[in-house]
Amino acid sequence: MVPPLFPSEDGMTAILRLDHLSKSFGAVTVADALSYEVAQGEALGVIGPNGAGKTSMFNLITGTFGPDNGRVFFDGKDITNMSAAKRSHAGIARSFQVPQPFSGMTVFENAMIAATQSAGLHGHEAERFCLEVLEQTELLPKANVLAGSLTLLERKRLEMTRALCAKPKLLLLDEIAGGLTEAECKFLVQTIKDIHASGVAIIWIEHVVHALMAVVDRLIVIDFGKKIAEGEPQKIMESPEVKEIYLGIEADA
Amino acid sequence: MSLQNYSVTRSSKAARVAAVLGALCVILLISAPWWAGRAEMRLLGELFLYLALASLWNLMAGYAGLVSVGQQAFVGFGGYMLFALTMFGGLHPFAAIALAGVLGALVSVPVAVLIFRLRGAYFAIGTWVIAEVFRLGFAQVSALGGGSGSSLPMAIVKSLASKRDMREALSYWLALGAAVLVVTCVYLFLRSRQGLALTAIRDNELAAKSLGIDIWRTKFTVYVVTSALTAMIGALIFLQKLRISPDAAFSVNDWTAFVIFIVVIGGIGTIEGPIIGTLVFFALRETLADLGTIYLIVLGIVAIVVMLKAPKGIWGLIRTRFDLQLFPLGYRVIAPKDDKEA
Amino acid sequence: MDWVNAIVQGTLLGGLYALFAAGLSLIFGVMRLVNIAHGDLIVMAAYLGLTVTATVGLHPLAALAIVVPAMALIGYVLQRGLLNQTLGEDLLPPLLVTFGLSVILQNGLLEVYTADPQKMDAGALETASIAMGGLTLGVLPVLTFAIAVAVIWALQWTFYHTAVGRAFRAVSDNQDIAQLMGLNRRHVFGLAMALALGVTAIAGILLGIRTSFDPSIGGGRLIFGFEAVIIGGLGNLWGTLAGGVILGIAQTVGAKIDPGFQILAGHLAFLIILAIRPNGLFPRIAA
Amino acid sequence: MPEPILNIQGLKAFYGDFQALYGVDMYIEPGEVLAIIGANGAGKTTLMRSVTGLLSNGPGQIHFQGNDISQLRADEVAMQGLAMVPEGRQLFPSLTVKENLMIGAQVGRQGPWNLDAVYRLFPILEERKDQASTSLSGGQQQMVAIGRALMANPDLIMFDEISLGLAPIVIKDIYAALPGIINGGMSAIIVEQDIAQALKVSSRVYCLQEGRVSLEGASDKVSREEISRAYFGIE
Amino acid sequence: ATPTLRVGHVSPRTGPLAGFAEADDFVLAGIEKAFAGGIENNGKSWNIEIISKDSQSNPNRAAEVAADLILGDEVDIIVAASTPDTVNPVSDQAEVNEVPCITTDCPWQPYFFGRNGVPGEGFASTYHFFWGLEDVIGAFLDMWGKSGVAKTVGGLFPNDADGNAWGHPELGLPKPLAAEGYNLIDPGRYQPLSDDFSNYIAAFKDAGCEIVTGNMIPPDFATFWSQAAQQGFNPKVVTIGKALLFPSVIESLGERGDGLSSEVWWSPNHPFASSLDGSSAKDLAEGYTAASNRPWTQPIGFKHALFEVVADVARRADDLEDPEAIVAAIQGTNLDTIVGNVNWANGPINNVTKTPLVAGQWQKDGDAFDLKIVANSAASDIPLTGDLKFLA
Ligand SMILES: Nc1ncnc2c1ncn2[C@@H]1O[C@H](COP(=O)(O)OP(=O)(O)OP(=O)(O)O)[C@@H](O)[C@H]1O
Ligand SMILES: Nc1ncnc2c1ncn2[C@@H]1O[C@H](COP(=O)(O)OP(=O)(O)OP(=O)(O)O)[C@@H](O)[C@H]1O
Ligand SMILES: [Mg+2]
Ligand SMILES: [Mg+2]
Repeated sequence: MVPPLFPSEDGMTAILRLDHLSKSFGAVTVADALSYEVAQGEALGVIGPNGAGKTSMFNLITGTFGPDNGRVFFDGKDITNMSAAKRSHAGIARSFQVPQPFSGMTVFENAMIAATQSAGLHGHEAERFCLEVLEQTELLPKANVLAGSLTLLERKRLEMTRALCAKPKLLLLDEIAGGLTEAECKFLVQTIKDIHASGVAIIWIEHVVHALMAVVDRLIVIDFGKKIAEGEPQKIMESPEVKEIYLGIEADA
Repeated sequence: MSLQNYSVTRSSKAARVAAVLGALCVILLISAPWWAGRAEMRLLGELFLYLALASLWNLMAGYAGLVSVGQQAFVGFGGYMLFALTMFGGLHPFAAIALAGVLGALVSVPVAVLIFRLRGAYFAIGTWVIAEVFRLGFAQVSALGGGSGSSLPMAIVKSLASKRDMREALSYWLALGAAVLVVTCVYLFLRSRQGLALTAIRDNELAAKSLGIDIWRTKFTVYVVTSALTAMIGALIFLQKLRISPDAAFSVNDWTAFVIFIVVIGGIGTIEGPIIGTLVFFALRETLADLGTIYLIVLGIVAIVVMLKAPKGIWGLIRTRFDLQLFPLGYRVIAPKDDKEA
Repeated sequence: MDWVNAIVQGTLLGGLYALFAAGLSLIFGVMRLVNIAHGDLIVMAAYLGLTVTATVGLHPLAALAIVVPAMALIGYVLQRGLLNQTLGEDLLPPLLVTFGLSVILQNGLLEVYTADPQKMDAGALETASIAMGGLTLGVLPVLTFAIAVAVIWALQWTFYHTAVGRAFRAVSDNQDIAQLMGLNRRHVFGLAMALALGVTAIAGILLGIRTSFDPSIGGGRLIFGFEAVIIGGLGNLWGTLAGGVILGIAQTVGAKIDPGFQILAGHLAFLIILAIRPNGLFPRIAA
Repeated sequence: MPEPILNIQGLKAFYGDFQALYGVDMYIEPGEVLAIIGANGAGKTTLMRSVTGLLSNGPGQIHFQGNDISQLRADEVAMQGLAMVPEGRQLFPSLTVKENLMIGAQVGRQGPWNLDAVYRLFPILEERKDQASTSLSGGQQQMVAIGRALMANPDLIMFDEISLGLAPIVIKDIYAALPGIINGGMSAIIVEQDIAQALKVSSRVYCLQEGRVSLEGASDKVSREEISRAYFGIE
Repeated sequence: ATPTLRVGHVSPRTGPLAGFAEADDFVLAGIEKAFAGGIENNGKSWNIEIISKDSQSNPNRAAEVAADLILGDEVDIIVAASTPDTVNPVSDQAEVNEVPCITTDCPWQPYFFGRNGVPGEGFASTYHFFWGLEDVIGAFLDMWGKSGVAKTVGGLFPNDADGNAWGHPELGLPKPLAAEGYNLIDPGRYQPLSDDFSNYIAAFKDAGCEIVTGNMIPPDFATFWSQAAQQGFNPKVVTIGKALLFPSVIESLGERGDGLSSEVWWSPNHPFASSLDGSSAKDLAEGYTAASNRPWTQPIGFKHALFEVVADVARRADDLEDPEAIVAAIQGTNLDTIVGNVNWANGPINNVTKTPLVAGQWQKDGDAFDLKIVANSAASDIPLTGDLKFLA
């Protein structure tokens, strides 16, 4: 048996490993020697103040832009110099914080693009799969609607739908719970739990911490592009450092 | 409500009717040599070639976002290849037209690698420079007449068919065939997986990239295929013109400006647009061409007004009004009857 | 010496190309508008100059006093009346509208002035020369080059040392926020186009003295202008001058190798630079 | 009750097909500091863009000092005395610090704020006045953005995400400067993610949720529960 | 009713070649008057209708309007004049559509070889009359030889049909010039409408050229000529084909027009008369000056002669309904026209026949410029009217 390339601490194989990733835009550092790994099927939560570099970290993982330094490994391969398209084929899918729908196409066609291009499905099989995912994300009634005319909530669902239609091994979710009602939020948490249960690894950036806590196995905190804390969710949230930097509520709350 | 009852369709009633009417139209047009005069056939032949050029330009600009004002490079290249291959290679004109397409594809590869470095409007200018380089380059080839150009020897023209009537019918059918071929190819391409990817790129490059679409390669493919077909159309055009010269072969007005106007007026980014645009363009031309320059001024004004007031062109207006699509590209989910909300 | 001569003559020619390009560079810098009709506007300026010299009997250089403000006014009206409506995310509208404008201008000029080539008569200036270190230089090309340097210096100064220049830069950086500062971007764009066409007027008149023109030559001049802008680096005015000079030298040196290469050599120089430095030689650092 | 300086009624806003605001009602009285809170994407920035004329509005939806400004262009609104410190600072990168400030005076309104006054408020800016604005730290950039808005001598100043992306220490400095900024009777609207901070400096607060006002009240009266309900919409 | 013979006419009325067509209206008016009573053919009277179209000096456009005339207007004969850029595309369309075609105003080599003509085979429907490069070379050498100027010649040939023919190493100027002991400096073919000629000027200066020759369009010559002065190049003799044909061009050069020389295909002093109305060359030229207030130009004679040939063919053809009969009539032409004898039996090559050529110099005569004929050894029936003078 070939030994796993990136054994993580608990012995599971890492699906993703960041190795001292750094990136800056002029004076702004968005990633500062960022290292961590995600195990197969793990759900990792990411929090941090606005502008800390969370979305940028996703951009580095998906290949939207390349790092100045450091490497990214996915599923046993060094993907640092791989194009965004190839990474998608390899099994990384994301939802965008600012939704990026194909506005001139219908919801169903948006889903079809993910299914045919990224997941490589064909014809009838692709169509059926998209219908299934749309049902799961409750967008089926909107299947024939142009994506450009969806409401914010529906756009966020579309983001999720597309990511799922790509049949990913690693799903990156960027603030999908913001602005949801409690009921919607519960439904979302359930959906993500289901996805997680099906064996997909997840990294979830979220400011709605209680939703995050309900799903993730582990939490990391990022500030100024640096990982400043990592560990068991409950513990992390209670650390005074996180309270100050993230919640900004100092000791008074 | 069960998912099994949902179905997905890619056609519509309007489209089926249009397909039947279209087929009838094509059959009628095939028979034109038996009922139309020489002048009409020449006009129709020209119309078909413009339709083909317009559909190709629309694929590039309207779908792949490659706004080129240098397509004359490939029109002229194809024309020159026809002359060179028949005169020096001794090929039959048909073989030369096909080979012109292959060669067009080959030269478009390095061209694409170079000008894909430019974005937006600068890409447009880059393509124009390339066309100028082609023009000046061919002007240096003295075997093809240099700057003065060359006539197609009568022997080659006669090798098509010895009788004039037959030659004229043949070149008419070639033009018709080219138009039908190009429109069909564009349609099938856009319905394919690649076509879906192309439309996605047009809507949102960032999202397309992250969904596994290789943007550079998709655009590159479109560029190469378009160039190849454009070169073949170019060869056909100069088979009709009989004489080629750098200025005529690489004319930006004739092979690009008019084509752009056709697409804009008809409706950019739709398959129907170029067809409507070509009809409107030729209608304008036949009624106003005697006014000479005034006609071109009118054309320019029409294009500007359309661009500002109805950026989706005539077909765009029709489509928003009647929700009509003659060449259905999209998917429609059909909900089960009892499921009213879909 | 021949090569030196070719390079010197090319440099002087480059001055003219830089003038073609300066207006383009300016409006691209301020509003990201690529004006396909620019070449035809140059030709239109030349015709305006011709009309002024013919009707008023002025020397072509004196005609600048009328043509420059006239073109500036045309620029302002054109921008506010038409081009402002095309600006936005989508690149097709400005491209196609200026393309349409180009066709209208070309044929409008054809209608008014016919296709006959014209030339402006600048009298003794056309043939005057000065000897310099074994080379004989035409006064007109030297003057053209000097004007190009002066114009670019003046544009640069306007850009960096005046309120209007500050407004140009602010609007070019961020239209929305500039609006919040009370800058009406439509007006600012109008001013930029006016300035650009003022420069175009100078370019047109110098072109019309140097060589003959007809309504169809705008396209070629547009290409030279664009090449100079791209070679120099987008939005960099001194770079544009350098781009013009490189183009001019490529042409004269190319012509020295074989006269048939004159224009081709310029295009090839452009393509080579594009292959090596896609952002031009001196790009303004991306904001 | 004094006449509100800004009065918003039934404001709707769209990005293409997408509706971002669904009939927002809001007012602010002269000299008042108003806080707007809400989750990401709730529509706070959109609201400000509508008010400043960057988004086009239907008629009669926004009145400023009694005039209907709903359909004015942004530069015309600015002339009326309404200034904004935009989200993410948005300095003009090709202008120096001083030029950025001077551009703010473009509207030509007279008042207490001029270059010297801004330099007095933020002395560091005078030291850096000829530097490229992009070379400043985030906090200094925020100072320039604030100074730039003040240079217009506005009657109402709006801060969008005043502390976004700033280190806590810088945020403290900025808030320390706030009273000095609005002492001369200027009204202010503050959009802030940090709820505690927002409540501390404001007299009234609005919470937006999905393009609608979900809570309105005096800052010292609203409870945590009300806020979190308004924020996330617990039904 | 009287049947109508339709004649299509393609001419560059606008564009850089417009000078060639400036007298079109005058000539056509005269011709229409001559045709007013119709033409007698086989005892039957025919009306002649002339349909004239503008090529805008653009070969592409010339082909288009020729095709329009042939297919749209269904003309029976098509005629064209003025440089290969007009003549060749029109002839090609006529050839493929099997319509009889007569052309002129273009040296026969660019006409014949530029269309890929095969000596011994020629063309089926298209016929041409003018002179050839051998004639222009003879006339130039004749003129230069008498003057005693140094035998170093600068050549200016554009990359167009005329330029390529004139500069052609075998068919053009280089070979005969060398044979006569001239040293030709030929840097290569430039693109028409160039902005810069400094390389030519430098090369000519270095070689010490005293003569400049070539074939140019007027705007290029104007650019060259002012740059030559700017860069201190002052040749003694400048003999340029095409560009210097027209008095308007010479006048636009001001003082610097004085002393330039050119080929002369036709002048009021040519001892020929019209077969249509018997008027002399002088009558025709003066008629134009009277009608237009402009000086005469050389193409007037040829444009007139073109229609003389049409009229002659229309009279003689066995059957005006049959294109082949018209072609046969063209082939059998033997007509003394206002530009000399036109007879395709005497041609240097199939489908071509020649008219005489001399050389002349523009000399200031009081206020106006006059084209003096200064060399005539190939056509001594055309009298000399002056002597070659060197440029200042
Ligand atoms: N392409 C870019 N060029 C320049 N700066 C950038 C770029 N992308 C991001 N930044 C900057 O990097 C910083 C980090 O941005 P990022 O979007 O990663 O933050 P974030 O942690 O996702 O914040 P939020 O919680 O607000 O979404 C910000 O200051 C942003 O302005
Ligand atoms: N230019 C735009 N085009 C399309 N949609 C937009 C645009 N700008 C904002 N939106 C959408 O409008 C909604 C409201 O956005 P807005 O920026 O006003 O929110 P916000 O409350 O300021 O959020 P944040 O806290 O992130 O700044 C969001 O759903 C956003 O995605
Ligand atoms: Mg983010
Ligand atoms: Mg906001």
